[in-house]
Amino acid sequence: MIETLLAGLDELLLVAFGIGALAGALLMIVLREPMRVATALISTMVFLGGIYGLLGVHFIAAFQVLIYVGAVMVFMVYVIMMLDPRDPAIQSRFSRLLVPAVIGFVILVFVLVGAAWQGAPEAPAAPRETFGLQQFAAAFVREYWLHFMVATVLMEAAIVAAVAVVKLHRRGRG
Amino acid sequence: MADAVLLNVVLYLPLLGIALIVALPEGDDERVRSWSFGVMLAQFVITAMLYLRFDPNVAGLQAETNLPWIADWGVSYRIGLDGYNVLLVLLTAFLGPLVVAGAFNAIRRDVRLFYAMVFFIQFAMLGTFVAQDLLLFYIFWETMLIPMFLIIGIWGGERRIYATLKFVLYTAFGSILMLAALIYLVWSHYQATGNLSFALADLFGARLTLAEQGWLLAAFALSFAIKVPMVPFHTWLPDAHVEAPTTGSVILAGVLLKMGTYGFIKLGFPLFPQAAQLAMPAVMALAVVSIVYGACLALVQTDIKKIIAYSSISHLGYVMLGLASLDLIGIQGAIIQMVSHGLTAAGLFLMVGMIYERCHTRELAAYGGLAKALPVYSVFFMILTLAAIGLPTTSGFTGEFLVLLGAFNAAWPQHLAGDSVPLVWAVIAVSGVVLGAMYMLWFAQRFLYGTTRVPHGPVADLNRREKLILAALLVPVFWIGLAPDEPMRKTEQAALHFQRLVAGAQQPDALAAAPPPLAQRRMEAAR
Amino acid sequence: MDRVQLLIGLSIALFSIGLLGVIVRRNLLVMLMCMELMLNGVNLSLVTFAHQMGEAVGAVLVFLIFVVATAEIAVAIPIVLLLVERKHSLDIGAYNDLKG
Amino acid sequence: MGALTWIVVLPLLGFLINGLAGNALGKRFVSVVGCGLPIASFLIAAACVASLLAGGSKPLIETAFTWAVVGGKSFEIAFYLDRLSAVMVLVVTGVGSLIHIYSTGYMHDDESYARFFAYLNLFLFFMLLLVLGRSMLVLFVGWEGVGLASYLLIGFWFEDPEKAAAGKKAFITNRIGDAGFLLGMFLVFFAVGTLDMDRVNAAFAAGVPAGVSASVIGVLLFVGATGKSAQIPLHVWLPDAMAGPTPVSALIHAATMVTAGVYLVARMSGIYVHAETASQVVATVGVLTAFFAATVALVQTDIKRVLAYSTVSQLGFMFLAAGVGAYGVAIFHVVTHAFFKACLFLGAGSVIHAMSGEQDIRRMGGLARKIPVTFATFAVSTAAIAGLPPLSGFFSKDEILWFAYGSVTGGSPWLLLLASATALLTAFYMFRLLWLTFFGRPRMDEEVAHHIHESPWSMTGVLVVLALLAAFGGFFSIPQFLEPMLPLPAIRPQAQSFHGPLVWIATGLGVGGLLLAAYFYGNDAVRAAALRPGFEPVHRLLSGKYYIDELYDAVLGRPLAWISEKVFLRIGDRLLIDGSLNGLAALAERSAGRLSKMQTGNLHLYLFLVLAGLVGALIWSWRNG
Amino acid sequence: MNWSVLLVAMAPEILLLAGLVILILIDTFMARPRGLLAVSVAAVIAATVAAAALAVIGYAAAPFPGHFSVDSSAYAAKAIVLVLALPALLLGRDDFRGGPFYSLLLSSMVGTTLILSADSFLTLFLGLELMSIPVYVLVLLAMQRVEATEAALKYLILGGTATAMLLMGVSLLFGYTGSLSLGAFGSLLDTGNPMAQAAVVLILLAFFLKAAIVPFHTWAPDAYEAATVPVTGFMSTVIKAGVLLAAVRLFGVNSLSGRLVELLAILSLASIVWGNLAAIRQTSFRRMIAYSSIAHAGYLFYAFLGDGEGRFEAVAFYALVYGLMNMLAFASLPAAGDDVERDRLENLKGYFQRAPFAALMIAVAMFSLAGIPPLPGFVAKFLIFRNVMEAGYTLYAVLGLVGSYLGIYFYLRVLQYMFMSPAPSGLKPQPQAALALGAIAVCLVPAVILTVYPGGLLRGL
Repeated sequence: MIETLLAGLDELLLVAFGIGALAGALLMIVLREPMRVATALISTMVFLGGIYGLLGVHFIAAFQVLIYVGAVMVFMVYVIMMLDPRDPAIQSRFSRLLVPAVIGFVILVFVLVGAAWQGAPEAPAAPRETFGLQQFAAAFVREYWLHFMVATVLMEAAIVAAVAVVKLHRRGRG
Repeated sequence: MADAVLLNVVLYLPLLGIALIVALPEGDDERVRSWSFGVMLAQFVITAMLYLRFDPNVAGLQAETNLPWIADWGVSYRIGLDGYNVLLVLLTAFLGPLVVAGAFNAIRRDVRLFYAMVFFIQFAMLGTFVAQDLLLFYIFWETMLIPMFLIIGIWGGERRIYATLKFVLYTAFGSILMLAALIYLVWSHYQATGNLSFALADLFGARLTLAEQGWLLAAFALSFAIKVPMVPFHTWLPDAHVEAPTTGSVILAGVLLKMGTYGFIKLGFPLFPQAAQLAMPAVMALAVVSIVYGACLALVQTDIKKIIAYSSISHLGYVMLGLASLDLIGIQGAIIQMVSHGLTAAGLFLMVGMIYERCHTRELAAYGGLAKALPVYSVFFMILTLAAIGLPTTSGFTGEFLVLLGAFNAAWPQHLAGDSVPLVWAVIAVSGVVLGAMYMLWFAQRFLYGTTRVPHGPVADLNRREKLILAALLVPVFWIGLAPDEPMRKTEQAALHFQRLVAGAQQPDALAAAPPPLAQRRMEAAR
Repeated sequence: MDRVQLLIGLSIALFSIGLLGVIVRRNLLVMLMCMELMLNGVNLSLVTFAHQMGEAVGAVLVFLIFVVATAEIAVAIPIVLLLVERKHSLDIGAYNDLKG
Repeated sequence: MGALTWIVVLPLLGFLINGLAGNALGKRFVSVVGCGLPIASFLIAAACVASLLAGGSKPLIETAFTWAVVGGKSFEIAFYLDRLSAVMVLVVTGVGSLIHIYSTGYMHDDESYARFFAYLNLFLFFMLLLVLGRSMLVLFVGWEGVGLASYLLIGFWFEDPEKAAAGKKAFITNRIGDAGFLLGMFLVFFAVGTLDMDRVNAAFAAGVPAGVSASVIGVLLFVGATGKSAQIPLHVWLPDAMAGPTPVSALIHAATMVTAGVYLVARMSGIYVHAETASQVVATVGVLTAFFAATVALVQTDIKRVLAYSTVSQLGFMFLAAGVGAYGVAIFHVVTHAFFKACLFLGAGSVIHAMSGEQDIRRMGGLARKIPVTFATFAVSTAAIAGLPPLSGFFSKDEILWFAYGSVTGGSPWLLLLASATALLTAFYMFRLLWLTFFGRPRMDEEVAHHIHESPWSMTGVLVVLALLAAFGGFFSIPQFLEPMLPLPAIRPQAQSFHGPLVWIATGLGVGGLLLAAYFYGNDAVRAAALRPGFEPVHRLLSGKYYIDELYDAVLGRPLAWISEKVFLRIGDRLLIDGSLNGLAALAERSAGRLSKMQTGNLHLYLFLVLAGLVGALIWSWRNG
Repeated sequence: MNWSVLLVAMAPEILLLAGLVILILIDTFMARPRGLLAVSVAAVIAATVAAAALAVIGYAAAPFPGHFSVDSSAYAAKAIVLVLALPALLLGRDDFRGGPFYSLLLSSMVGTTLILSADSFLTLFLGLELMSIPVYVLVLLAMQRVEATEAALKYLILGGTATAMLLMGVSLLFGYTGSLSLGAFGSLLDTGNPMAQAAVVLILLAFFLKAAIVPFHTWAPDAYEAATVPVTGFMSTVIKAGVLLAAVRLFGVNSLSGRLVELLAILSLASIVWGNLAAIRQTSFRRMIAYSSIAHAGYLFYAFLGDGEGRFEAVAFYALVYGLMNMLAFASLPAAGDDVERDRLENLKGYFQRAPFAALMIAVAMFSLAGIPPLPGFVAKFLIFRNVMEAGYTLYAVLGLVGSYLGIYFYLRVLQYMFMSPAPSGLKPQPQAALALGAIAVCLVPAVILTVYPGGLLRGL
């Protein structure tokens, strides 16, 4: 009884989070101020994190919140504040391609969703036991440490790149 | 064996020549000229030896080299002499030294590059003639574009850019389709026989449906017809000739145009005999149209080079007529006519170049009475003109006579059988003889006779170098005119081979067993 | 109409919205954020599938996507700064010197 | 190398020597070579003929070399001497040599003396090829070769565009004929498989081969003949050909080359005997040409043109004879005509020489006393051509008239009628020429008159020899000589009795012409002048040569030029072909511009293209699920 | 996990990484960084040699089963991209004084080599990113002109979009098959299932975008023009080759069918025509090359119509030849003058008078790119269309050839400028720098060998 209720609640939350995420995304399109857009994005991300949590992959949820919201978006927000978002140069929010783009967007959603729903294989009777952090970490060191390594190289490259660009700033200034 | 080595030597001497003149110090043009001449001369001597050693009674290849080249696709480096190419190789090697010598005065800019390009095109042309592998042939065939593009484009006249682009784009278009066709041919041959090979010997008699043959022949024929050129694919020729430097015109008229007809006789028709048979009436018609059309246009030109250019179109029409007749005499005549035109047209262009060096104009109206001012020049010019209009005892006569005789010989029985169209064409072609006389004599009269008009005159008559060049050129003209027997022996086997392949092939009800065309397989694959 | 389908639909929607945003928004920073949104959409579907069939690998990919996304932003932001420094505008419409 | 070959080759040597080294060698040497070699070949020819006759007239055959072998069919360069070619070769070398000698005097002061002799020898070489060739191929080589030689000699003084043009006209007109000849030759080759004329005749003697008709061949060959022998409709070149030096006119355009057509027909008689229609065509064309040319000759005022038209007319006679099957007679007339016409031309040359270049007979007159030898010889030849007995012309012409009427193969009264009329006209205009030139009051101006002088012996001597031949040439009865190989046709029964009267008619015609001319042109041609106004239109028509040149120009020349220029060049090449190509090029250019405009540099557009591509691709791939 | 196997199998990557590490160390610890060029060149050469050697001996191993495996063809592919990277390195010094250039280039190379032996989308995705991200920066790094930044941003955003598309596709694929191995992709090619279709299409289009196929080509002209010569060279040769070879690996030996074929053929054809036409009007050399590279991408993807076996051979050979020729042209360009000036086509007028050798080299490159025999470009093109024809798509082959015909004109135009037009006044003859000559040699020697005896390499592939 209570379980079913909880299960129902579970579903309900999922839907709610989904709607929240969607709303946030849509807001991103319509809001003018970059800062507000950023907030919308953050909310979307948080909602997604919530969904991940509901799905039981808690550590992904954690990463979502930590890395995205914690790192990326903070960085973004910082930049936005730094760059004086009220940019006089931007007369209007939208590009001239608004209408065709929206049409294309609608079709795209239609087609992709249609494809995904139609073509989705019968959900296999896979054990719903969701893997937790430790299996994940184990898998990482066992199987995926190549990617781990590459990821570090990539980070390194990114840092080098970013630094190089920043240096260019100095050159530009000085 | 020794011959094979010699043939390779002949083929690669030009590259050696390039290496030599590149090695020479900057600005030492005199040495560049003399060395180039030397190399060309050596090449001619060796080729002559090969020619003499060529055994007219052997049907197949001689002096053959056959090495795997791109083994995975059955492409082999296969070259050799046969009746088809032996005369043309000789012609090419013979014109080489004359071309080089002819340019001594004319070319003053970028001399080293110029002679390098001359060598390069010599290499490509010889390669095209001796190649016995389809892909090898195609590679050499296309390679000719590069040096010609530069020769016309760099040392040409006012509108050289336009002319050279026109030349390259025209020819390249034909070759593109030819490439598609040859891939298809080889692949379907592989499908049918399981033998992946580009060797011509294997591809003769590849089993194709008539439809396939038709398409492939069309593709090949287009590129060859453009090179010949046959009306209506000819408009690049006058521009190219007019704008090209003398050397360019000489190479173009002397050898390059033969590529087209050679392609027809060596590949185009023999590879697709059944289709060729059905196409022959059309070919004949086009050939005769070219004869008349070219002649008529030559009649109304005011630019000396254009007159000769259009006359080339007319003369090569005879070659095609001879081939289309499928009569042994006609085929032999066609081969002889190729060589003959190579000699006379080359000579005429050389002479135009000589007068141009002196008078700096190609306007016919500007000239007159040269016979008085430049007697020696006029004599040579007259002889070449007469050779061009096929006066007996000159090579032109041998070619035209045999071609017409062959065409008529082939046409008359059809006429008796009730189909008089070929006869009509043959008769019109014979009347082309008159047109030829008309424009050439009209030209000679305006040019040599009448009151003397020499722009920038008075000018010196031919110097020793020029006299020697022309004299050398006249030797084969009269040789072929007076005693064509010897050269014709060498080509007879090839002519027979051609006739057997094309005329001998029976129509395709015998081909029922041929594999389904690739087009169908594509449909299935798409389905 | 089970949750998986819903979530996939959602993820596709997010992805498409992101794409739409990149196309229609003029503000550079907003465009960047929209790219992030696309990646989030992808993540959602990956996680969903991974959860559905209990395959860890999907999650691994998600993790890697985090990394890459971060890296891209890390590279993108300085470039944007550089641009703004030259033209004092965040409007992408202002940046069309290269054409033809 | 056999004797026959030598006959042919010697003149060629002359050509080479004089042509290559002539100017260096000096006039004397040139003359020696130029005349010596022809004379030598004349002597050899005479010897050969002698041996021919000694050998029971079994033809001599000499193969020089094989020209080509194609598929077992071999083309050989061989020489062939039988009675027919014997006659021709003697005439050619004989008269040829005489004219060479004459030329040493006539061309003495020309600066390109050596070139002249070189050309003459070249002509002789080709002419001998023509008459001695065994194969039609060799004959054709000679055929075209003489055409070349005449082209070069007509245009000998090429600075004058008129003359150069005349040469060109001659060559091209001949080429038209040659095209026909070629076709005929091809047909023969197809029928018989060889071009050796003796074989061909033999084959046809056995009956016409399958697949061909003798008449077609005959007509085609005759087309060639009309070109070479200036018959209607290809006669137009001969009068203009008078632009050449006079000895050339004598040698090429009177004595030898122009008769090649007749020789061809006679040589191919084996075919013509099977060719009813063709023979009729030959006869008809011949007689018409004869009459037409004679009428034109009536009003010409240029001494050489009168002779030229008379040549055309006489050639017409020859073809008439050949057409009715009397080939021997035709050849007979060839020979006699060679004598008197050569003499006439050379005489005319001598006159022109004396008149320092003047050719218009209206400015002559009274020369008889000033240049007696020339006058005498000229008079004799005139009488000969007019057919006054017992001069050579009388015999040949009489025979022609006789067979034109009597031959079973195509002889008919109207042929006789036209022929006789022509004969009358011939006599008339020839004597008119004689009178205007040699009698009456001198009409030339003073210093010309002052310069008039008899020609050197080298010329007059030749004139005398030729005059003698013209006088007595009729006594070699060529027809009988040729009988064994060219039998004369039988006589229609109803004509049998007519031979006697015809002789008188013929004589009468000649005398009548003489008297008429004397009447009208005697005493300074006052009567002719009086007659003139009445005949004004006719006169204009005749002196306009029936405006045939103008006709050809309007019907053939200008249309050809127009089509080539306007249709082929403007529309065909420039508009259609190049136009479409340039159009395509322009199209490529324009689309290139469009495409690079699409690259606006706007990132939004780029991204939108991505979206569009994505959607498009998805839908596309989804269409078939 | 067997370490020796790992060391041998990943030798190229490891060598590159080693070079990378050394570079970074130098960069960080030396006040005046020196020897960067030497180190990076050494690393690349070592990696090349290693890859080539391993390819020749036909070494094969799977150090990370299901994620990373190597065999001779993989090594051959790596050798090809590494060889192409060499000239770019050599040319780089004048434009990029200092460190980041080399380290970024090397890290990009690591990514490139990775994707060439990826077995799972994880590796592929990481490799692609590692390949691309440094290049975004390389585009603007030289800072020769203002627009470079703009170009970099465009490239980055479109690249990011491509990544997103790829990932979307991958996730759908994951959802359909439950695995992330490349093999899974191959198995999806001919299922009619819409989801699978969508996945395939998304992934394919991502590759199209990276390889600049119409209509996803738009970034290429801008990026190529704005970037300096070495980077343009790198993008147009190494990156393109990497992407294409990775695509070959992705498609494996499965032959395409149905809609996919048409999609591929149509888009490739479109880019052939579009690229060749749009190149006609260009006034900037690099922009022209960009369009030509779009066309060449079209040819390269054409090869995928062919049956699986010939595909790798064709693409590898073509990519190598095309890359060599592009690099040859870039290396022979006039060196002096500011970037914009250098880039103008007009600047090549009368180039033969100023620098005959360089002009001839460019001529060789142009003729080869135009696919005119005897230069290797022809053999490459022949190989591709032969495959298409053999698969039975005669019509497509003919259309493609005709499209390639359109390209001849603008290549000839370059020659016309160099040889047939008078030099603009005020341009002095300038000898090529030693490094440039080195780069030329690196391109020329293999090119000559391929011209004389293409059979050799083809047997190897």
